[in-house]
Amino acid sequence: MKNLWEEYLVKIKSHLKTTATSVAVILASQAALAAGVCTDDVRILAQPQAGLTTTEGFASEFEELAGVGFQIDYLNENDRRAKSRADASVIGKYNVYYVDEANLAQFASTGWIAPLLDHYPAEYDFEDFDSGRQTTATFDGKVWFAPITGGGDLMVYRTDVFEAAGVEPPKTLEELFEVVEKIHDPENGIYGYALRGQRGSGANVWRWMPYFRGFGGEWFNEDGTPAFNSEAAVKATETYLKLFEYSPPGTRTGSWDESTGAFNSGQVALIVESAPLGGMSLNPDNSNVSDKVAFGTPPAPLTGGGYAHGFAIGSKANETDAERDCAALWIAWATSKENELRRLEAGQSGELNRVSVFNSPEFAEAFGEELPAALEATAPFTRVNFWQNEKWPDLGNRWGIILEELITGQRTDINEALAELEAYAIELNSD
Amino acid sequence: MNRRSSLPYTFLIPTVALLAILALTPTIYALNVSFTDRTLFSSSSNYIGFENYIDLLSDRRFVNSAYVSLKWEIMTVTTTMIMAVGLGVLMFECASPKMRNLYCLIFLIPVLLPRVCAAFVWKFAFHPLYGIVTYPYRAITGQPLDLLADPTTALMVVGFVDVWQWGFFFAVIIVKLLESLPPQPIEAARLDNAKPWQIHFYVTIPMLKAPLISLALVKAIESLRSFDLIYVMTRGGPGIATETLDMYAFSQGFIEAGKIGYASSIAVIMLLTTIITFTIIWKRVNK
Amino acid sequence: MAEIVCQNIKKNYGAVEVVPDFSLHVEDHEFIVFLGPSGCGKSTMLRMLAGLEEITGGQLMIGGKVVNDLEPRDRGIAMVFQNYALYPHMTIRDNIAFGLRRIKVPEHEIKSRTEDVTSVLGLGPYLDRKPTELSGGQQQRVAIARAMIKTPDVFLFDEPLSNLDAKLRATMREEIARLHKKLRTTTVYVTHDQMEAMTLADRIVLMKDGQIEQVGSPEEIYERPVSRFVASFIGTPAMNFIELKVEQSGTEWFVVGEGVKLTFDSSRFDVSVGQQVTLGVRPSDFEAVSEVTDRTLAGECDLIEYHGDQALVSFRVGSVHLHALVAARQRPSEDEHVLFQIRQNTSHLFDATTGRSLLKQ
Amino acid sequence: MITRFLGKSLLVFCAACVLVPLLWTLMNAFKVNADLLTPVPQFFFDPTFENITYVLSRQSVFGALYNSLIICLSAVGLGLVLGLPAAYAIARNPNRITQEIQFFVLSLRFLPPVAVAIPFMVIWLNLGMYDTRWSMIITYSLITISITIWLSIPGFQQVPKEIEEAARVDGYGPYAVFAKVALPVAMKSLLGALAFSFVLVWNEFMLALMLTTSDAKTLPIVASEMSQQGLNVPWGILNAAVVLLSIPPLLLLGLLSSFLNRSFAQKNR
Repeated sequence: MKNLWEEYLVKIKSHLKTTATSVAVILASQAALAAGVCTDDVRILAQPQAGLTTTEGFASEFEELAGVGFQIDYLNENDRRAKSRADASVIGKYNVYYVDEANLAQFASTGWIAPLLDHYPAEYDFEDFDSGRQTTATFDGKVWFAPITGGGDLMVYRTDVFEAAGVEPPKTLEELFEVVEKIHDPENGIYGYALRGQRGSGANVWRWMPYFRGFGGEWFNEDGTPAFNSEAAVKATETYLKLFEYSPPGTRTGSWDESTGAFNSGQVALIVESAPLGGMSLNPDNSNVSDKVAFGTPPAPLTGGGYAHGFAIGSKANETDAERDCAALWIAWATSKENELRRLEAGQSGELNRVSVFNSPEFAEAFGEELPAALEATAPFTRVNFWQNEKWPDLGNRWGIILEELITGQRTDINEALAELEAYAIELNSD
Repeated sequence: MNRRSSLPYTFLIPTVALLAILALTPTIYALNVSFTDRTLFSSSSNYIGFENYIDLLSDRRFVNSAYVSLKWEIMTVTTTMIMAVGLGVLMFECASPKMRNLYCLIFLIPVLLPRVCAAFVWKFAFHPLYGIVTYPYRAITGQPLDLLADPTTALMVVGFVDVWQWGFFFAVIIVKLLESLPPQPIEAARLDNAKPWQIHFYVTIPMLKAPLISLALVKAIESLRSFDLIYVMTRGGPGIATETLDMYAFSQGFIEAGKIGYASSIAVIMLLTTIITFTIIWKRVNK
Repeated sequence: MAEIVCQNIKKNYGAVEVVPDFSLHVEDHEFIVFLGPSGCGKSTMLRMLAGLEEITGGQLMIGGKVVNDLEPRDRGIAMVFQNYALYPHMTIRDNIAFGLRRIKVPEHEIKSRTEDVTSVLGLGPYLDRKPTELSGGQQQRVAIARAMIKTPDVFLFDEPLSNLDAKLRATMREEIARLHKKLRTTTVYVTHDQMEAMTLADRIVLMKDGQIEQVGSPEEIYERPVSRFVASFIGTPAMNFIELKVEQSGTEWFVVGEGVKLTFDSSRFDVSVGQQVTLGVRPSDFEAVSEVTDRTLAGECDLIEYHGDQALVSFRVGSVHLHALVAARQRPSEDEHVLFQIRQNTSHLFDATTGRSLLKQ
Repeated sequence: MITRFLGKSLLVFCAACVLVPLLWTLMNAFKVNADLLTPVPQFFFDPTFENITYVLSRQSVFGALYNSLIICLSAVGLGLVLGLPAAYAIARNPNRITQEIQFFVLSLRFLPPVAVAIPFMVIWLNLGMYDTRWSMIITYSLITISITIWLSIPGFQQVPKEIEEAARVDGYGPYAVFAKVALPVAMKSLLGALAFSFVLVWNEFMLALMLTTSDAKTLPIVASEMSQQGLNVPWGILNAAVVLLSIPPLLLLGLLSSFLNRSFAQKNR
């Protein structure tokens, strides 16, 4: 008898157990349904950003929110551009792509990415992003990505060097030349200015474009014929090459890393670079000159190179609306105000994009009054300098190589160089 | 071996068949794609005949990269061989057998390093501002030294890293070859009062002619694999000063334009040139 | 135990004929030695017996069974190689047992048989060593043990002693002889060393250019060589040869040449007058005499090799150099005029053109 | 005497040329950027394990390490399974056909990597196998099989023929002779050949760069990506990655050195 009883009890217990688990499963899936509709881990192809590393540290938060994890694969800028194109067009492995101002046109017009706002959860408040970045994220009247980084150009200079030389921050290019000439002193390890020489539509061409546009240059006429082989381009190139005489070694084949690195290590007196440099130069972990920098707007007539990088929903990997909702949820979470505040705390000022963060007391505490004011002051100068077209990367990269040859002295004839680029543009447009 | 045995067939046929498939498929594929306008972004393409090849002829970057590749081959092969022979003889003459073994072990290290690593090590060592190699120059002149940004020296610096990897390795092989030579001719030359360098110049090196030629050939083949170093150190720059054929094909097929058809035509030209050249040389040398 | 029958065996490598036609009958228990200079095809022949070389033509029977197309393992043979061919990665024990393992002999039996064989060859202490830790003689013993343990019908030896030094060679030779006496296994033994052949063989097969020159007991081969080649190959110091011409005067038969006129017993030879012949005399068949007879050779001594109990006297007769072995005490001094007599009925005559022996059978 | 002293100094200098940059790199792996980016090289500094921990804690590094191991070991395994028998067959049957095969195998090394990479990229894309470990293993096996064959032939040729014949007389068939005698006897040379093929694919860069994005990404690719982590070139992290990536091939140093010794010692005979 006793044995029978025991058997019975065991049966009941196991029955209860299965019921309990199935209830739990149902509850959990409902929770997931409520939160998003994620069924698989979200895969993201991104470019390395310090702020993303911080975000990765809070992966469990997203897991709780969506019921799935995520995985970010990092590729450097050139490879990221190439491989995301290949993946978006043929494979479709990634739910989320990292796109930028330069390839947005291509990704949007080919349908490789889906419009973001159709899926973006309202509670994350897209309107909070800096308006410049919102504009950059817009193509063809639709918003395609949520920014992770971006901005315009900022002038950063060394107060100690300027005081010692008794000069004022330059307001125009003429003044810039005067100032640079005066403080350039390589014998004592101080270079007047720093530029980027490395090939690439986002490298040397990026820094050259403010001169080109500032002098009134245009890429193309209304009818699509190239217009850049102009006086403005010649003058911009001449100015750019002239300024390179004051730029520290390593920058002729270097890009952002080399020029900002030279500045932060205390070898450069003055630099006009993308806005994230501002915060970096104030951070003693990154900068040897954090206590002696000041900020200003780029000297006239330079335009600020408006740019923004961000996350967009991949079309191929997310065929259903539910999948797109999931990808959008990740994008919204990764670029949320909470995550931006975490980056701020970690000193990663380059990956901040929200107005509410810029205006927060934490921001003021970290960077004082001057930087936010300078950032605000640059906004009116910031423009889209490049040709907004899917063929821009190809054209920009070609000019990058030619420009690098000019900078390193492998060729000297600027007119001939521009003519070569023009021939290439005509060929490109004929395809 | 017993001729009736099936062993040679069962051991050779699957392997050779697999290798043939693995080698011929991409070759034929490359040939096929080189006649199309295939890009990385779509899987559809049209046959355009020899257009890619015709375009190549007027492409200044292609002509330049072919020239850079040729320079690279000649430069790395000759310097590697000169350094290897010199260092090999030096070890043979000046180091005791025990020390020689130690040196051999040390000199094997560079070639075992991943080329990506070697490239990074030296890229930082040649850094114009912080590099350890450029430090003496900076300390003396107070000027920075940016060799990788200078079109006249960039290729040499990259070539230096290549020679650093292979020259030491070949020196080890040459010491082993010298050790394997019969001692009588060297002793006879010594009895004739020949100086060490004379012994090596007139006796040992001529005796090693055949293996040295083979080594040079191996180096020439391995020099075709310059991509890793150039990719990490200069990416073909400054300008196009260090853009070799494989770097250019990579740029065309991948980074800049994704023109796989065009890149394939470069690859096909490289393939034909190297296979024909090396087959002729190899067969002639090994006759 | 088995007999071996070779019938018209041929071996070609492509167009090259190595063994044109080889026939031989080896009796059971017999110890046969293939002797000949290098390249005479003796090793090839042995390897065909072993099954390591394919037989191009003819028929090979071992133990009454045609084995032409059988694998070595199906022929009931065991082989000892010149360079020992021990498995370097195995211990001596495993080397010896390797063949038994394949046929799944129970481990305890392998053990007892290994011990038997190794105790015979005195290898007991080395069983757990690797071959490289043994001396050459010990290695060769292991190779023999490895062959013995299989209790084969036929033993094949391929120049087993030629990698050993002279002293060791003599010892091992003796050991092999004793082993054969004990086991009585049919044995084929290849060597280029006449001493080994003479001491070991029941019958010697003397080979030249892939063909059998002569088969016979050591005694027959030594005493009745069928050709000048055999005569020159066997015997140390080597036989003296003089080119002469046969002449007859009355009942006396002579061989005549430059400064030489010797009589011989014509009943022993098949010769005709005027025939060009080669006279063969072993150095030991010369005796020093003081008087000139019709069996003496006179010459100038120009070199004396002192061997201990004997001395080899080198002397010149006309333009020919000859050697005589004499008791050391009776040796002449150099540059002396010497006179040697050929012992009765010891000389050989060969046809000068064919080289065949003219001795009556 | 003076020339001898000069020669010895030159040798020491050469050894320094090899070792100093490497030790410098090792040192740099323990420096923060502020100690690294100094105009005067710093030999004394507070070591930090930040760089190493950062590298080791990266998911991508772990994934890549796993990929590298799986891909390289599988490719070397394929080289072993398919290459060694082929090398044996070539070594034991020297004739016109095997000579041609041997040359064909060698000529695979003439193929410019880019000429292999581009078509393979298209092929794997079309087959839906792009960026998978399988595609990498197959692609790399082209390298490992050919190198294994090429380097193992001498190893097998050095096995005395008589040993194999003894085994045949001992009753073993050709396959058993290969497995039980030829392989173990030639083992040391073969290990060297396999080690070489491992180092070759472990260090391979271009094919991996073009044929992988993330799932099958190998360690050299991740190391090269480290150069653009964040905004500054993280030289400390980069140096740490270089150190990490170089360890496995250097572990094989002894094996490869004895392989060289063996191959050249035999030529002397």
